[in-house]
Amino acid sequence: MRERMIAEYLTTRYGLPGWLAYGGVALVQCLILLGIMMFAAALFTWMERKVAGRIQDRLGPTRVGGRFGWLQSVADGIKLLAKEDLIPKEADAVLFRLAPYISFCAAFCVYLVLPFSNGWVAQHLNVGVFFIVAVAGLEVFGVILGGYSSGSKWSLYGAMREAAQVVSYEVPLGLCVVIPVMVAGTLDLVAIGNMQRGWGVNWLVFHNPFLFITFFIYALCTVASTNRAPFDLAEAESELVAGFLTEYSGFRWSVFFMAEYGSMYAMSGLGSILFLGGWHGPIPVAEMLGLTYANHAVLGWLGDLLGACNFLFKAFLGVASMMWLRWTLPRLRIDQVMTTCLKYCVPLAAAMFVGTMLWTYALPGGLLPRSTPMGAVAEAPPWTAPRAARGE
Amino acid sequence: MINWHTFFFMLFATITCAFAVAVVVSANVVRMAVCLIASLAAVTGLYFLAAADFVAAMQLMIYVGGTLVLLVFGVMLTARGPFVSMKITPANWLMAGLAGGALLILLLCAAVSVDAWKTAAVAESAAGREGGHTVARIGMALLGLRVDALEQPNPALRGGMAGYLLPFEIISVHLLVVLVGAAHLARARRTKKPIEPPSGTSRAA
Amino acid sequence: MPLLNQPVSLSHYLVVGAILFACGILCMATKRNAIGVLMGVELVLNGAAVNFVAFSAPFLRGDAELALGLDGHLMTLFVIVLAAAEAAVALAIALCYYNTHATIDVDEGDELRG
Amino acid sequence: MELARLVPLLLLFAWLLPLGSFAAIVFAGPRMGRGGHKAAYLATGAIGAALVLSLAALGAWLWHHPLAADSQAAAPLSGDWYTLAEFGKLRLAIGYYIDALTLGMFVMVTLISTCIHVYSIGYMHEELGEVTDPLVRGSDGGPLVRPGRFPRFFQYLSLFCFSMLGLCVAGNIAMVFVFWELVGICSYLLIGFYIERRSASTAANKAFIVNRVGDFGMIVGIMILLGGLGTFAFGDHLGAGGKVEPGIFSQVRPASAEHGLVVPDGLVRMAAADRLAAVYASMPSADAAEEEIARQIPQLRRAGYGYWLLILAGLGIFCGCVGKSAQFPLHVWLPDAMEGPTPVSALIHAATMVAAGVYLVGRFYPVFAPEVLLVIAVTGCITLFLAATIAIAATDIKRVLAYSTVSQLGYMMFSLGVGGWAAGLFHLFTHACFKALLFLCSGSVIHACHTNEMTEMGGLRKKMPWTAGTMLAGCLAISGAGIPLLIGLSGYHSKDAILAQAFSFARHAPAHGWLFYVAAAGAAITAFYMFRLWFMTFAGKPRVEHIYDHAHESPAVMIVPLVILAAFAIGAGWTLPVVNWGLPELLEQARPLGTAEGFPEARTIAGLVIPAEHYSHEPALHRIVSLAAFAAALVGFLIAVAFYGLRLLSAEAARRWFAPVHWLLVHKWFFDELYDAVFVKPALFLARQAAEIDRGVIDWAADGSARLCVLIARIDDWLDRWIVDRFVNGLARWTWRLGLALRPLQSGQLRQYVVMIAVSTVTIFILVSIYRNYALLP
Repeated sequence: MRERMIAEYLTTRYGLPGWLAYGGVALVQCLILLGIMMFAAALFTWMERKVAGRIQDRLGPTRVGGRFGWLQSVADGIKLLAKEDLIPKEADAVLFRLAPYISFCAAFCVYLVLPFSNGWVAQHLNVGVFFIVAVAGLEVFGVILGGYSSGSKWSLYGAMREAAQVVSYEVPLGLCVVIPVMVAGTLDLVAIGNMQRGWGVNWLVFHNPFLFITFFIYALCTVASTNRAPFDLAEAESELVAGFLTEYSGFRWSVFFMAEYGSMYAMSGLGSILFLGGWHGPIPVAEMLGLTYANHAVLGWLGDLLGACNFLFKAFLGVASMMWLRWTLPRLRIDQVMTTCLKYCVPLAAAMFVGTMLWTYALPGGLLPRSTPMGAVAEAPPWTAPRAARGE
Repeated sequence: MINWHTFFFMLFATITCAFAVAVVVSANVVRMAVCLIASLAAVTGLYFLAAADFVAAMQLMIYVGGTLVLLVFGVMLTARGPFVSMKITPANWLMAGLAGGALLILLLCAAVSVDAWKTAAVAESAAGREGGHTVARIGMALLGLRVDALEQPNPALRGGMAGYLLPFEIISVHLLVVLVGAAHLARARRTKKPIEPPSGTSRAA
Repeated sequence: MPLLNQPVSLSHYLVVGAILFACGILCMATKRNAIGVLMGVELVLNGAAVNFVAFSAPFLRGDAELALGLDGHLMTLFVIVLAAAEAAVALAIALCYYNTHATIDVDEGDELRG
Repeated sequence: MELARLVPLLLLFAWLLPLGSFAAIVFAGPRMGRGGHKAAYLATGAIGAALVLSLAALGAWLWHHPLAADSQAAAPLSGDWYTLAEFGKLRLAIGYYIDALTLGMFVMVTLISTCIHVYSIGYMHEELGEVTDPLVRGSDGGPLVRPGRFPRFFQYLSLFCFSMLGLCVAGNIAMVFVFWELVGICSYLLIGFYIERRSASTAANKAFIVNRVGDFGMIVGIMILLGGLGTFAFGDHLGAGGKVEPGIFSQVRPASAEHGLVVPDGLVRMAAADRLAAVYASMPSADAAEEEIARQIPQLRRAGYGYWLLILAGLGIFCGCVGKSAQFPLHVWLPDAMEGPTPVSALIHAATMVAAGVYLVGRFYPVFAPEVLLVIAVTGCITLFLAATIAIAATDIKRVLAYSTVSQLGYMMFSLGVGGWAAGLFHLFTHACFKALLFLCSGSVIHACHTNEMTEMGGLRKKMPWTAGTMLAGCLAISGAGIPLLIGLSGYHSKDAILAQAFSFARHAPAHGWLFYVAAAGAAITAFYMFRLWFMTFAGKPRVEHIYDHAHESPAVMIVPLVILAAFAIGAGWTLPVVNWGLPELLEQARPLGTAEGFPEARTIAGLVIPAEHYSHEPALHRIVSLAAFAAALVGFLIAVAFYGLRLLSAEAARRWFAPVHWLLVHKWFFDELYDAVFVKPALFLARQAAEIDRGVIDWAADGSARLCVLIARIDDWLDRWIVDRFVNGLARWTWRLGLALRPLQSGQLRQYVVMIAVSTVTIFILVSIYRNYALLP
């Protein structure tokens, strides 16, 4: 919404043609998001290596760029760009080239509707939750096509595992997403985030015991649907060489990886909005300090900035725990993966759904007393108000 | 002044139609699948433009995310090697083309036959730009309550606005039956002698 | 570009729907691969769904009071959901067919011809 | 949560838990561990949880309505959980009507049932494996060997508890009736648990059929109430449009009449239907007629219209209670019900089945007219005396207890009848405790001796000290032992209250004073036969050596419930000194509106005044009655000691002296023989005649019509063969040829079909557009 205000300002004040103003603003926004994603991917690659190293009692990268090897990712990136661009003879060249970009686009599209703070969202969509789940599910196409078009049986096995696994895990994932949505009564991510304002007890994860359990099912399904260990059957290097990635190298390979980290971060972000209060911390610091739009627009903006830091930190914690999981647990077998999904996650999520339903029916309001935020109640920024209220 | 609604409509419509045609002409079934995905994903954009936000999200989630993954899965399970194409004779092409063309002409004639359909009521409506907020109303309609009946000025039409609880239930049960049936149909029959898989085919799953 | 300056009307959507529908029919009529036929079916269903959505939008047409409204959306939803069901069953049938015929060519499955 | 939501919710769960256990055992019982032994844990857990929930509900209730000495009746909670159906004014609902009585019943039923469940785990353990039933002949001539039915037993127990709790919580008569019948079914199933024994299945049938007789009266009562009052519900509830629709109680005792007994308008209208019809015929419009009728109704009521209907309704309801609570003359089923396993007897006698009748009389108390109460009192009085006398002569340990139950139920009914509402229900609670105890003790004895006959026992005190001790506590409690005017066991308090009220009644209505003396005599007899039982079983020398040698104390799982119940049998009647909390106070709080001041003189029976209960609390009166009751019990006890304890007198000699009386008592006053001659034999005779008619006349007609049918069928056969078949065959041939001609069209080519469909669609469109003269092109 804010971008439209900026674009209108540009057209009226400077007389820019509409397509240029809108297009320019959209481009800038895309670039910001892309930057976040790229940076996150680079950061996480480095972090993953450090985490893996520490967990395995090693040091991890140490040399490139100073003490902690913090330039390792950049070095890796340069190396990957410089690699030869291989396409196997047996491969279906067009699809082989296309596949990484499909994955990347799907992972990136999620950020379009993911709010980073109160109203800080590229496209405020009122079916945001569904959109994210739907688009995140598209990422699997890239993997499947990549595996299929490689013309290698390892790749094909990997792709088929991926297809089976992701399609199965979308069912419990969808159920887990629907449960907080049911409590919130809206699919609008900004609204869901804002309703958890106040102290930490207002977070949906503490709303009732069923939602508490649901959060952990959601976390499990997230790990599985982003193909991370212990659910990384699609790449399973000990069995399938490198799964669907076997024939990929160089830049295309890195695009796949950026997509993976991007979607990890996005799913963690979605989880933090749906369960962990989004951009609201456990203590309403912004309200305590008076950083609200009711006081001043700049103060409100600062409060939102604080919220964005909060959100980024929570999503970061989610990714970190995924890494922790990856380097701690051994890989499952494919039948165990399917069993976990169909025999445990789906029934459990369904039971939690029924439980939450009954809970909200019997005890409207949460388990813990709802705390009221300190001081003045933070007003939503003006551009999140309904259009009619703004007098348009 | 460019009408942005029209611009995006044209964009999505072009993608949709182009990839639909590509589905028809491509011989490789995997490419067909990719084209189909692109086409249907573009249809999602058309839905958003027509103020059907929930339908669009569902199309993206169920169709593109679910159904087509299933199709691709099926392709991989049944393909004899990656590049098998099954050609048909030009005569068959001619027959099919004639029939399809006749149908297309008929539909196009029907599409432009009503004057009221050719004039848009509102150049760029609020609903069209924001993607109307239909989620809650659709949810209530599926529970049998038509809140949008309050907005219908014509009492004759209001009478016909029934809830959708029964169809919803029927479809739910239908889906369950379908899932059970599909699982049963696709179950590997271990008792019979397995057919020798052709080389280059994987039947792992 | 005069085409881009005028607002979109219902007929535009119907034309897209018609093209999708015709492509679907053509696909069904020209593919020998069972999965290909299935894709044709999906195209046909989507053509119909586009029409439903278009008919339900009141701002696309001169006679806005005749718009389908939510009914069109719900029909589209049902089409989508049933298409998913149809795909699952059809795929199961295709796999079954493949298991018994060792091919996916629908022309081979004419045991029940007259 | 506020009380009005919390308590119904707690009771709902307490009520449904046994149902859940029942359902689980039905579907998965035999698979619950070896022989299904885990079913017992499930059922016990369910009823135990129900006990906890009931206690929580009672606690919440008492928190909001503390028992003060002058506590006014707390408003009962009434409402519906779920409305099953509405037919105009008639509502069928799963509703509740909760007051202190309901809560007390819940706690009592779940407490007793929990003890019995735990006890049954030990008592029924034989059913875990294969059971050899020496009383039944198998197909090979030896004793029957059958698979154990352990889960089934607990399944029935759960259903029984569910039914009884449903009956207690029910908010309308329809629901009461449903659970009433469910209780009957459960008793049928449990009495006939050893279905192979002919005596057991007969006893089950007997219990069920005798209950049907009572239920017939109950249906009549319900129909009168429904027809007259137009509602099933006890309490008021919000109807359509937020209007308060009065329930049965507030119609019979409207607040406008200060909760006095008033014949409701509906019953007056019913009784005076012909006069009102005349009014309708004479008035020009329906509204005017209604106005006129409304004006006339008070006159008609004064003239006595509808009063008989009210009495009849009360009698009908009471009739059901007579059947269920085994009152004279329908008491015959209860002693036979001893054929069930002993825990079942305890459950039926203490907590569930027979308590239901007394509870219902207590619940419907506001609806009863004084005449009905007199009938109740007389019935109760006869029952208590009759049963007590029979118990003297019985030798089967369980039968003695059974007749003592009948007698005690008679006391309760008697008490309710003479106006002692709180006293009667108080006795219901205390009796539940000590009767459950007594039955479980007897079960323990039977478990040890494998016989029911007291003449084969004796001296068991040394072998079974716990059982003997707890049973002694039970005997003392039922006899009303205590220190007069000070304190006593639970039975002392409740029986005292009953006799005090009876005495007060005798003073107010001297014409019916004999009732008090019979009741007092009954108290003496009670003490006598109870101690006769105890002495014959536990004291003296063993009568049959091998039984004595094999006797042993029961396992802990059976003893613990005994001890718990013994504690309640001793202390259930006490009122806590400082806070003044006790069962009488709880019941006083639950007293139905308008009954505290007694009933005015009856309309049809002169001199019948039901006095208010508080008259019986006057110290002067109470002192006399207390001493009299204690004296009566002491006399009975001393006689028992003389005959069976110290053997100063010979029972054998006494039997010879009173041979005719003994003969009468041993044959139970010949009720079974009487019913056999009056009802069973004629019914069998009629059945035989009907069978003859069936065979001779109806079968003959049926055979004849069958022969006629065969003849017609032959003709049909010819027609079918030579006319219809030829036509059909011709048609089939043509169809075949057509099919052959069209066969090539089905090529099996999918694509061809698609093309055909497309072409056909286009063709049809074009044809239609030509036909409708409708241009497709714009």
